[in-house]
Amino acid sequence: MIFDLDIIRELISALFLFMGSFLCISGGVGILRFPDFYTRMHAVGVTDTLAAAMILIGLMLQNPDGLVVIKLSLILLMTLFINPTASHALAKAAFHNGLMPLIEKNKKNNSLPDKKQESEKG
Amino acid sequence: MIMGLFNDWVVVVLMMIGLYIIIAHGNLIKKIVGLTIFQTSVFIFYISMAKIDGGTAPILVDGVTQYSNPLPHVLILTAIVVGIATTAVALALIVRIKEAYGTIEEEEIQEQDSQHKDSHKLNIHNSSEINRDKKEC
Amino acid sequence: MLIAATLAVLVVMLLAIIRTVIGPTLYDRILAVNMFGTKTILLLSLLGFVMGRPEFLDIAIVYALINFISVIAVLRYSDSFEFGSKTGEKTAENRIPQSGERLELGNKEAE
Amino acid sequence: MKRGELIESLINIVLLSLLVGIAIAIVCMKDLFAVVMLAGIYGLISASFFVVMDAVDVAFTEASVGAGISTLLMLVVITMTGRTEHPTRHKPLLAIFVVVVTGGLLIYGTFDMPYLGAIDAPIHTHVAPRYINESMQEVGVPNIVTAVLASYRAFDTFGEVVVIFTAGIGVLALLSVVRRRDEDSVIDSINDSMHEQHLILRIVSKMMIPFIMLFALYVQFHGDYGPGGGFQAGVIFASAIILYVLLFGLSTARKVINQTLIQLIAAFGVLFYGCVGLVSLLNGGNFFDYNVLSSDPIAGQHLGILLIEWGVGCTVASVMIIIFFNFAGRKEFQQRNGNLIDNISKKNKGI
Amino acid sequence: MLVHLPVLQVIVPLMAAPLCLILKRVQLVWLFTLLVSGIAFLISVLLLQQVMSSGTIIYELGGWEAPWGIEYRIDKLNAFLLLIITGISTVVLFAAQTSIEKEISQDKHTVFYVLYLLSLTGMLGIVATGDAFNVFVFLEISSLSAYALIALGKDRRALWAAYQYLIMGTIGATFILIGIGLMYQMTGTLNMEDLSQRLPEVAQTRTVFTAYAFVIVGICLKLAMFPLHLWLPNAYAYAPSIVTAFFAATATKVAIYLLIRFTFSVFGLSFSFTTLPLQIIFMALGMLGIFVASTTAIYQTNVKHLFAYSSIAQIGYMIVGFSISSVAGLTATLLHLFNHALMKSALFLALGAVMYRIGSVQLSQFQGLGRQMPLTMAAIVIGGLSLIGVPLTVGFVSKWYLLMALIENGWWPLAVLVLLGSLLAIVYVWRIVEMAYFKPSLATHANVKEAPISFLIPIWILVFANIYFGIDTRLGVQVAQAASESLFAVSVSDITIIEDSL
Repeated sequence: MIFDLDIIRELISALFLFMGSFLCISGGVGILRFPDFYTRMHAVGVTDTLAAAMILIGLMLQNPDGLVVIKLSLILLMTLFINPTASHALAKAAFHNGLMPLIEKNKKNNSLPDKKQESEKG
Repeated sequence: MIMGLFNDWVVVVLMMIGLYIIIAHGNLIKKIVGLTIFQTSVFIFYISMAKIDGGTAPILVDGVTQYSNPLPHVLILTAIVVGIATTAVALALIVRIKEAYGTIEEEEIQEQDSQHKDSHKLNIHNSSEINRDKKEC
Repeated sequence: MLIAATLAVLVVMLLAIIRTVIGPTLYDRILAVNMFGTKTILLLSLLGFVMGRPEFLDIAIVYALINFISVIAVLRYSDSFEFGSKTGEKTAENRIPQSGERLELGNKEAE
Repeated sequence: MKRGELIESLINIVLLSLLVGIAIAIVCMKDLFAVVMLAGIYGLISASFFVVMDAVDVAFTEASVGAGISTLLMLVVITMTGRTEHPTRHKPLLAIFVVVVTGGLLIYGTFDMPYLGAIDAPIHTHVAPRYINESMQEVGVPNIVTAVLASYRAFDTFGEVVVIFTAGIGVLALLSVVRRRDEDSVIDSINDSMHEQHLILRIVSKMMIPFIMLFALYVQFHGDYGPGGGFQAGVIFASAIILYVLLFGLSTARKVINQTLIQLIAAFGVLFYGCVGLVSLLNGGNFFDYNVLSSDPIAGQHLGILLIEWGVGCTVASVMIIIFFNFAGRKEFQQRNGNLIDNISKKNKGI
Repeated sequence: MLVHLPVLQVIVPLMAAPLCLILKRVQLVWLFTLLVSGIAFLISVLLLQQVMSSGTIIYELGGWEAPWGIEYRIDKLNAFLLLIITGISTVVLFAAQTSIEKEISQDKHTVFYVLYLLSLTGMLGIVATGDAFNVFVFLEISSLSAYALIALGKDRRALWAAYQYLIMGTIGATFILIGIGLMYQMTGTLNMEDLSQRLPEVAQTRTVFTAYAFVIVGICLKLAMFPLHLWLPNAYAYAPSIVTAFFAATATKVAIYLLIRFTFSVFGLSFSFTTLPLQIIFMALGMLGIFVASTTAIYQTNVKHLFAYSSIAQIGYMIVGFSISSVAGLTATLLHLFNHALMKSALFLALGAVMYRIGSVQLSQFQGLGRQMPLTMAAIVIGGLSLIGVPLTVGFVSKWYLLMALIENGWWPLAVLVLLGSLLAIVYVWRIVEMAYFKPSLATHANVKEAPISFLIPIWILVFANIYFGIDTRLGVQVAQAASESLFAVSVSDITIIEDSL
């Protein structure tokens, strides 16, 4: 019975880790491929926290004993607090300082570097 | 052999890059970044040598007999502190140089100095002096 | 699975570094560094498990804190760069990265 | 076991390659802001590398120092000095010559080195075995690094504390500004921007600050059993204060933290560390011989390590605060005297 | 308490530094610093006595025996060095309060003394320790405080000089760190004594060769040996006068000490002078240094610059003596180390007095000062004579020993070159004399008076020391000879060990 529980735990943990890794990579691709700051921010801000949470939960399941789980949940808690705050502050600062999002009408004057980069990547 | 000495070779490459930045670049802050890279390469060298196959971090736990060598770790802890101390003093100097010369490019500073070389007047830069000037203004 | 996750994190770290290098705006770099910090936290947590000594998570906690502080510091001081106003910002942002960009892209390819 | 080692060496190679890549990128970048950001990442990766190499204490320090404090200081400095590097590059030939000679010499030297992880390397057979095998009996601390750092080589650590103290005094000598009372109101207006813009940030940070301080205390006391110790705790504590400064402005922070007091604490930390040595001197032992501090040698060692870690923590925290306050204060001073300094630099350029 | 003297030597100034910060009152801090430096001097006298009578003192810090803990190992060589450093420091401090009043803004006086003490601590620590890594730590203490002290200079070029020194100094220190790391990797120990016993086993490896090269290059950067000297002139010229007087007399001496310690004690004579063509390299660089630096000194318009270049030339003499690698040569180096400390501190203190009175040390400003500041100028002249090596001054003694050592090896041409180098010194000293005594006074200096008494006392103490040790050569020669003989004895025993193992 205990043996079975261990296998199930391992399986769930692996599932969480897999999802976390997938989210990680999608965020990474997003930050590289998206055309302007705000879309990149979107890619990272959304996936980053969730990916971190997934992986950390996966790790907790790996080793469910005292101190390690506490520390992991501490990290999780902090990630949950800090990441959205940082993203929020960053987006706000960027907007406040006049970085315009890339929308059709100001594509011409704002996104020169991005477009060039896109074409170079080709 | 390639695996056995890989770390050492990376250390050498990092050291060369750091040294190159220090010597070839004229920007004072860039030089400090180069210095950091240079010092970090030495840290990596020490830490790599402490590693032992099948060993683990030198914090005693039951059932483990093979630990990495703790002595280089101790030395590098000290060296890191020395590194940050040097960086802090260097950055403070840079701030003052910027105030006194108006630039942080090596060439421009030397140019200014060579122009001033024969002047007998001191180039006073102390903060208290600035304060005094301000009062006079 | 642990190992796969570790490798995934490493790959994402590489992507984040590339974004830091190519910019182009200040905020892209900050974003990439922030993301890099999060990934480092994950990497450290994972490494503990991979290497069989998971009790060293303190380092990951410190990273989380430091990461937060450096993002705030960057935001705090990003106001001080020479593009405080709306108009100035745009020109500064578009001008500065462009000059260095060709080099950096070449560098990325070298990697 | 075999597979684990393979993975370790794979991660090792990847991290080192990343380091080289970042270093090359730093050479090529002209935007100093990007350079500083990359330097921060460089610190983070090297710290991860230290974890792979089993050096958890070093990783801890590198995380808080290399990626945290030094990046922060560089950031403050580039706001004062401008963020682009001029594209002039002089004497690259000399540089390449020096670099190639030193690099070549080192490569030449590597060929007789023991390989990575070799069990029979001299360093694993000569001095270190005693630390690993005997420290539990002789010092009684599970973290061998702490045992070596605080007991076997306590004098080195004393030197380290003095180095950081020297840096604090040096920065004080270079950057300290004589302030007048009436200047505070002007400063407030400069500092306000952060207040109004980022309400959420402020609230979250306010929640974080006590937690960070608590964590610093945990690191301070847990240093005997896990990675950490006085130095790391000091840096973490200082970073909590720095966070406060960043959010609420320097003048508010000055009201909370008395500058003179901080300097006294820095001095006190060094003195305290030294006094532990002097006490053991008076008790008939050698300098830093903790065995004589208590009737039981192990208890004496524990006491000695505890006390000196406190000395280290005090000095490091206050010196970090001194350094940051002086940098930030200098920036503020420049902003106030902005016109004046512009004039000076114009004058210099004109001459 | 006598047992603890080695550690007290370093700890007393070290603990005094933070205490200064607490004392706050500038006058008090100065007196306290003076007192502490005096105590350190007394300790070093006692130590020298002990060492001369009963041999090497070993002090285990923390009670851990040597290769595991750090040990202080005081033999004749470092006892001699400790005496020089603390002695000069104490004498120079007499003038400190007056001098910095004009050169450093009021709010930084306390900080100045703290840094001064830290710098002193660093140097003493380097000299006293028997642990290779501990050398690095204390090297950084002394260097960091040196950077800050130099940057306190009034001229803005002081900042740039300090920055350049910082870069060079840090590269040097990091090179030493790499060298120590390589040595550690091959032997597994950091203790110098232990290293010297374990290095011969691996002496043939390329790694040890590299380690040796890195340590030597690192030390030479700190030493400002000829091709690596570029940081020194500006650093000395723009630092506050007291700082210059202190560093010119001690900082490079400490580096020379390290060079001797590593080549003779750690690596051993046979290794040092056979694996690398060190003798020829050092001989050539030393000679080149003497000539290039002396010639450059002649063309300087700033007197501090002039004497800074002269310092580089004098380092050249020490290097030449060192490269002879005989007892006589090493004795000459050690003697010159002592003597040069005496003359340069006297000269730079006198310059400090000039700086105090007329606010500049440009050569053109020296016109007619011989009449207005007779005592100060007389001190400069006597110091200059000593620099040239005129009989009855200390400079003569060390040059004499150097010539003897060269002749003993049959290197006549080199002896002639050394004499020629001294002729160059006559030229640059003469330029000052001419300016001070044979030109009319400047109108702007009409009411320049003799330097204050707080300057004259230390200057003349040093000048009298210059003359006294030039006539009564026993103390210096005895100690230097004993020290170099003991170093060679150790190295020779090394050779026998190698021969046995072969």
